[in-house]
Amino acid sequence: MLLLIPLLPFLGFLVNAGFGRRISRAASGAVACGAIVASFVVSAVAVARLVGLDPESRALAEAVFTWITSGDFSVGFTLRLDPLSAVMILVVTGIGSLIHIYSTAYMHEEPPSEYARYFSYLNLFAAFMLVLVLGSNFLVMFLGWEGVGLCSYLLVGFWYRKQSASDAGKKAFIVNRIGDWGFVLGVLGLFVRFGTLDFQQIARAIAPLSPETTFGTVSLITLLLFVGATGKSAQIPLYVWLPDAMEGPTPVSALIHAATMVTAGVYMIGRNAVLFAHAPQTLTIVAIIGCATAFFAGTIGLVQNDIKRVLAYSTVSQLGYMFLAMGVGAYAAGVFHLYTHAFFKALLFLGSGAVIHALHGEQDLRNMGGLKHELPITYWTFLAGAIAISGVPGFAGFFSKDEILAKTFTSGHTLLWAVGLLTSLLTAVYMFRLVYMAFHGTRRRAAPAPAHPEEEEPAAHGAEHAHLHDAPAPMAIALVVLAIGSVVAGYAGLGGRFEHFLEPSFAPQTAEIAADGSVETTLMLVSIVVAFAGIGIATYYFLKNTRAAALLAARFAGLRLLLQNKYYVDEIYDAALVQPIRITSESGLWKGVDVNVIDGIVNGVGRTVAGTSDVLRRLQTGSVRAYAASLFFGVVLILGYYLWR
Amino acid sequence: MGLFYLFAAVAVLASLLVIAQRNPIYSVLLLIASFGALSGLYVMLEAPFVAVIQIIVYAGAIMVLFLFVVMLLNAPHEDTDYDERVHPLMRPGPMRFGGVLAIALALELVWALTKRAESGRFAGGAVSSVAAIGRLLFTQYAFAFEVTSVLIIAAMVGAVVLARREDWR
Amino acid sequence: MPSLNDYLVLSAVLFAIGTAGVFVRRNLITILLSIEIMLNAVNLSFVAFGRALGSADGQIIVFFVMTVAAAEAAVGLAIVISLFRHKESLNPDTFTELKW
Amino acid sequence: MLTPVLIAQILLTLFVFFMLLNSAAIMVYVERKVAAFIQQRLGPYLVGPKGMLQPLADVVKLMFKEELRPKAADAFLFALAPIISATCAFAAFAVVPFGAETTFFGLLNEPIKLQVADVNVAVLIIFAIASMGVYGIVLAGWSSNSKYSLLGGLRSSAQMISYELSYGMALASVLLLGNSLSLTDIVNHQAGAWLHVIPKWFVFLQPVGFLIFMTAGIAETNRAPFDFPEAEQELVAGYHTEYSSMSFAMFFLAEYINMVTVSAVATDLFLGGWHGPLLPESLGWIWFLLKVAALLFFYVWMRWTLPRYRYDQLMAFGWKLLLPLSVVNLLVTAAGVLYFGA
Repeated sequence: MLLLIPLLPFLGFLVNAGFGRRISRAASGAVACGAIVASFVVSAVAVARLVGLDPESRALAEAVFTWITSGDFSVGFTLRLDPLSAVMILVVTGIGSLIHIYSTAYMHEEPPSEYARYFSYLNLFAAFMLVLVLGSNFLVMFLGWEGVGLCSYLLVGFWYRKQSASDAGKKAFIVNRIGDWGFVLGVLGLFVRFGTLDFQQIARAIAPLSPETTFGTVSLITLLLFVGATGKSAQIPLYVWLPDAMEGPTPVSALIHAATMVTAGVYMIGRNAVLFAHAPQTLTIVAIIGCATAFFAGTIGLVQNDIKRVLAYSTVSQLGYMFLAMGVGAYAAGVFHLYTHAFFKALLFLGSGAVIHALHGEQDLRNMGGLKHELPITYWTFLAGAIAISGVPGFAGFFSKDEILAKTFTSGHTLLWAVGLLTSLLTAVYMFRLVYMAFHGTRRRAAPAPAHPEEEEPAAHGAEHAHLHDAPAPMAIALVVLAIGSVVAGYAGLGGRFEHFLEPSFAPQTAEIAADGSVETTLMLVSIVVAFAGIGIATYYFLKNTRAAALLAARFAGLRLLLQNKYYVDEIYDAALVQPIRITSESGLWKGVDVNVIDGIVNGVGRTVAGTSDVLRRLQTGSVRAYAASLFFGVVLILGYYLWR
Repeated sequence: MGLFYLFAAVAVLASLLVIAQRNPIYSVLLLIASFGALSGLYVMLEAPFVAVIQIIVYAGAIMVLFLFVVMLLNAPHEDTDYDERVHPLMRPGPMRFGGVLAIALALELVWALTKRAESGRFAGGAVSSVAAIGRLLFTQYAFAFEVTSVLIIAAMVGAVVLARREDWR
Repeated sequence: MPSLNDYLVLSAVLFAIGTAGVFVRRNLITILLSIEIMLNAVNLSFVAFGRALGSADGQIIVFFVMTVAAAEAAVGLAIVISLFRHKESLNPDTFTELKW
Repeated sequence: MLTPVLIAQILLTLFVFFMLLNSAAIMVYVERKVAAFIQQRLGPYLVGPKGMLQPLADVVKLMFKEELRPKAADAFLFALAPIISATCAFAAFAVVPFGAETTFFGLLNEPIKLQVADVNVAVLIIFAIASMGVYGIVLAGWSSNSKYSLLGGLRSSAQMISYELSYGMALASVLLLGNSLSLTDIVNHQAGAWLHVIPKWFVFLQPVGFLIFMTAGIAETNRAPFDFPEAEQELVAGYHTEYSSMSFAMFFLAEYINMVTVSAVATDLFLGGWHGPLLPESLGWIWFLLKVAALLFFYVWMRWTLPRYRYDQLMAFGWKLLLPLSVVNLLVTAAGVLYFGA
C-alpha cells in the first residue's frame, strides 16, 4: 500500500514520458492529475489507518525489496509511514494535487508534447518527493533527495530555450550539488559511526548516549547533514539558487520551491531529531543560520520588484523560521510551520501565477496595480494568503509562527527571538507591499522598458490589458481550496494536538519546555502587535502615501541599492568561487593536467599496447597445429611437474 | 595374455601406420584394423556390447564416412607438398617438436602408470549384460541420452549446411 | 590375465600416437583420424576402469563418446569438404586466416 | 583335449562353410532356372541332367579365366576388396542358428547347438558384419580407378548405409518381442502355436516389420529391384566392372551368400526358425531349410518380376518412407510390449 503512494505518480510519469507525444493535452493532464489524486487518496487511507493505531506504536513499514547486501550490512528499499511522514505525504499529495489541477489551465498554451513533458516531470517529482519522505533509511531518502533535485533542475529549466531559465536550472543543480556533497559525507559518516543507515536503528543507537558537549563526531555528521539541508532548503550560504529558480513555471515554484522540495531539509532534521538533539553545537548553528536567513531574506524581499522573487525571498525567509524552530528543539513547531506554510505559500505563488497568467507573462510589480477589481477571485484568495503569512490572528501563519517564536523565547534564545520578531514585521511589510502594488491603486507602466530583456515566454507580448480574465476554473478551484486551507489549517495545532500527534516521530527527547501560560500570552500579544504594525507600515507607505516610500528610498539609497542587489551575494560568490574555479579549471586542469598528464597517460597506454601487440601478434600464426602444440607443451610440462614432485 | 599382446600389437602397429601412411585410404583402412583390435580387447574386458558397437558405429559408420570423403575429394596425391613427400620423422622444426611432445607425453603417462607398485588385477563381477547397460542408459543416464540425440540432430543439420554447395538454391 | 595397468599403458601409447599424428601430419583427414585414435585410446581406458570397478558406467561413457565422435566426424568432414572446395587443399596450414 | 563335442563343433563349422559355398552354386542354378521359367525359356539344360551341373561349369570357367587388373588400379586394395566382401558374407552366418540342440541321434553324449558360434549379442554381430560388408564394395569401386566402378561403389555404399537404418529398426522391433539379443532365444520364443493352429511366429505379430526387413534386406544385398551398384544399363557392371576370374567369383559368391544369410536371419527372426509342425525337434533343421528356400525363391522371383527403381527414387523410398515407417513400427511395438507385457 505504501509503495502505491510513490508508484502511482511514477506510473503517471511513465505514461506521459512514453506516450506524451501521441496523446492530447486533456489526456496527459488527466493522467497526471489522476495519478496524483489517486496517490492522495491512498495516502489519506494510509494515514487514516495510521491514526487508528495505538499512539505508542504509530508506524507502518513496508519492505519493498532488499537493495544492497554486503556482508552484514544491508539496506532495504523500505518505506515507513509515521506521523511525521504522514503530515508530509498529505502535504505533498494534497497540495500537489491542487497544483496539478491548477497547472492544467496554467500550461494550456503549451503545445501538447511540451504539456505532456511538463506533467511527466511534475509526476516524477511527486514520486521522488514521496520516496524522500517515506524512505525508512538514508539511502532511500537520498534517492528521493537526488530525484527531486533532478526534477527541480528539469522544471526550472523547463523553458530551456530561454537562456536565463536554463542557466537558473543549472545554478539550482550545481548549488544543490555542494549541499549534497555535505549530505553524502554526513551519510557516510553515519555509516562509519553506526554501521547502519536506518533511521530507527540510528535513533536507537544514539538514544542512550549523552549529548556531545564539545564538537565531536555526531556534531560533525549532523553539521554535514545540515550542509545538505542548506542546499536543498535554500539557507545561507546556499540559498542563492532559489530566487533564480523562479524562472520555472509558476506552479512549479509553488509546488517545488515553496511547498514541498525546499522543506526537505527541515523534514530531514525533523526525521533525525534524536540525532540532532545529541549535537547541541550543531543545533545552535542551525538556529543561528535559520534566523539569519529569515531576516536576511526578509530584508531583500522588501525591495524586490518581481512578484515571484518577492515570494521566493519570502520562502527563504519562512524556511529560515523553520530551521530556527529546529535549532531550538521545537521540531513539532517547525513541522507545523512547514505544514501551514505549504498552504499559504502555495496559495501566494498560485495567485501570483494567476496574475502573471492574466497579464500574459508580466511579472514586474511596477507594471501592475488595480487588479483588485479585474481579478476578484485572485485578489481575495491572495489576500487570505498574505494575511496568513503575516501572522494575523485566526489565520494559519499566526499559529505556527507564533509557536516558533514562543518556543524560541522560552528556550532562552532571546536574541534570536528578537530577530525573528523583527523578521515577522518585515514579512508583514513586504507581503502587503506586494498586495498593494499589485492589486490596489491604478495600473502602471513604471518599469524600465525591457522588464525582462530575454523574455520569451509564450504569449509574452502583452495584449494591452484591454480586458483581463480572472483565473479559469481549474486555477480558481485550486486557489479557493488553498485559501480555505490557509485560514483553517492552523486550527489543527490548537491545544498542542499537532505536536502531540508528531510526538512519536521525535519521541524520546522532545525537550519539555515549561509552558508558562502568562509568558505565552504575552508573546502572542507581541506577535499580533508586530503583525498589525507591519501591515500598517505597508499600508502607509505603499497605499496611502507612496511618495513617502519614494522619499524613504531616496534617503537610504545606498541601503536600497544594496538590498535590491541582494547584498551582492551572487557577485561575491562569482568573484570568490566561480571565477577562481573557472580559471583553475581552464588553464590548470584542462590545458595543463588533462592535455598533458591524462591524455599523455591514455596515449601512452595506447602506444604501449600497440607496440606490445605488434610483437605478440607474431605468435598468432593461424596454424592450428602450432596452437595445439603449445597447448600440449603445457600439458606435458604440468604433467611432468606433478610426476617429478 | 597372449591374446592381449596380439590385439595390443595390432592396435599399436595399425595406429602407427595410420599416421605413417601417405595415402588416406590406407590410413582409414588401417584405423579400421586398429578398431577391430580394440574391439577384441573390449571382448577380453567382458564388454561385448561396446565391442560390437565399436564395430557398428566406428568401423561401420564413421569410417565409411571418412572413406566417402576421401573418395569424394580424391586428392590424396595431388595435395602432397614437401612435407607430405618426406618421411614424417624427417620433417622440419615444429613437426618434429610435436612428435617429441607426443613421445614425451607417452613416456610421462607410462611413467605415471608404472610409478605405482600394485598392478591392479581385475576383480570378478564385470557388467557385460546388454540389458543392464540399457537399463542404466534409459534411467540414470536418460537425460544425457536425450541430449545426445539433440547433439546428433544438430551435427546432422550442421553437416548438411556446411557441406552443401554455395550454388545450392 | 592382463592387468588394469597393461590396458592403461596401451591406452597411453595409443593416445600418444594419436597426438603425434595430429602434429606430424599435414592432411586434415589424417588429422581427424588421429583424433579418432585419441578418442579410442580414452575409450579403452574407460572400459578398463569400468571393468576394474565392476561398473557399467565405463561402457556407458564409451557409448556417449562414440555418439559424440560420430557427430564430430560428420561436422568435421563437412568442414573439410567445404574447405577443400574453397582452397583445393587439405593442408591445415593453408587455412591460417579466419575468413577469405 | 579333443573331446567328441569339440570335434563335432569343428566338423559343424566346416560343414556350414561347405554348405554355404554349395548354396551359392545351387542358387546360381535356381536363379537361372526360375528366370527361364518366368521368361518362358528352358534355361541351362546341357551340362548334366537338366543342366544341374551348370554351376560347376561356371566355376571351372571362372577359374581358368585370366586374372586382369587395370594398370591404374591400387593393387593391394583391388585384391583386398573381394576378400572383404566374401569374408563378411561368410562371417555373418557364423552366429545364425539353424536347428535345435541335437546329439546327432545319440552320437554325442551331450547336445550341441546347430550353430557355429552362440553369442548373446548375435543380432548385433550380424548387424556389425553387415555394416562391414560395405567396405568390400566401396574399396572395389575406388581401387579399380574406373568411373563406373567408383559410381557403383559410391551408390552401393550410400544405399547400404541408408537401408541399414531401416534394417536395424526392423530388427529392434523383433528384439522387443523376443526380449533378447540372442537368435536362439528369439527362435525359442516362437515355439508353439496360438489355438493349436497358428504358429507363434513373429511374422504374425510383426507383418510390417517383416516387410521392412525383407525390403531392406534386398537393398542390403544389392539385389533387384535395388541392384544399382551393378545396374548394367548405366554402369556396365558397377563396382565389379574391372574384376574377372576368381576375384569376380568372390563378389558373386558374396552376393548369393548374403542372400542366404539374410533369408536365414529372417527365418530365425520372423518365421520361427526350426520350429514347425509334424517333424520332431531334432529334425527342425528341415523346416529351417524349407523356410530359407522359400525366401530365396521370393528373392529370385522379385528380381525377375520387378523393374529397377531410379536411384533418387530408391533414396527417397529409403529415407522418406521406409525409415519413418520402421520408426513408427518400432514405437507401436514398444507401446504394445508395454501394454500387453513382453
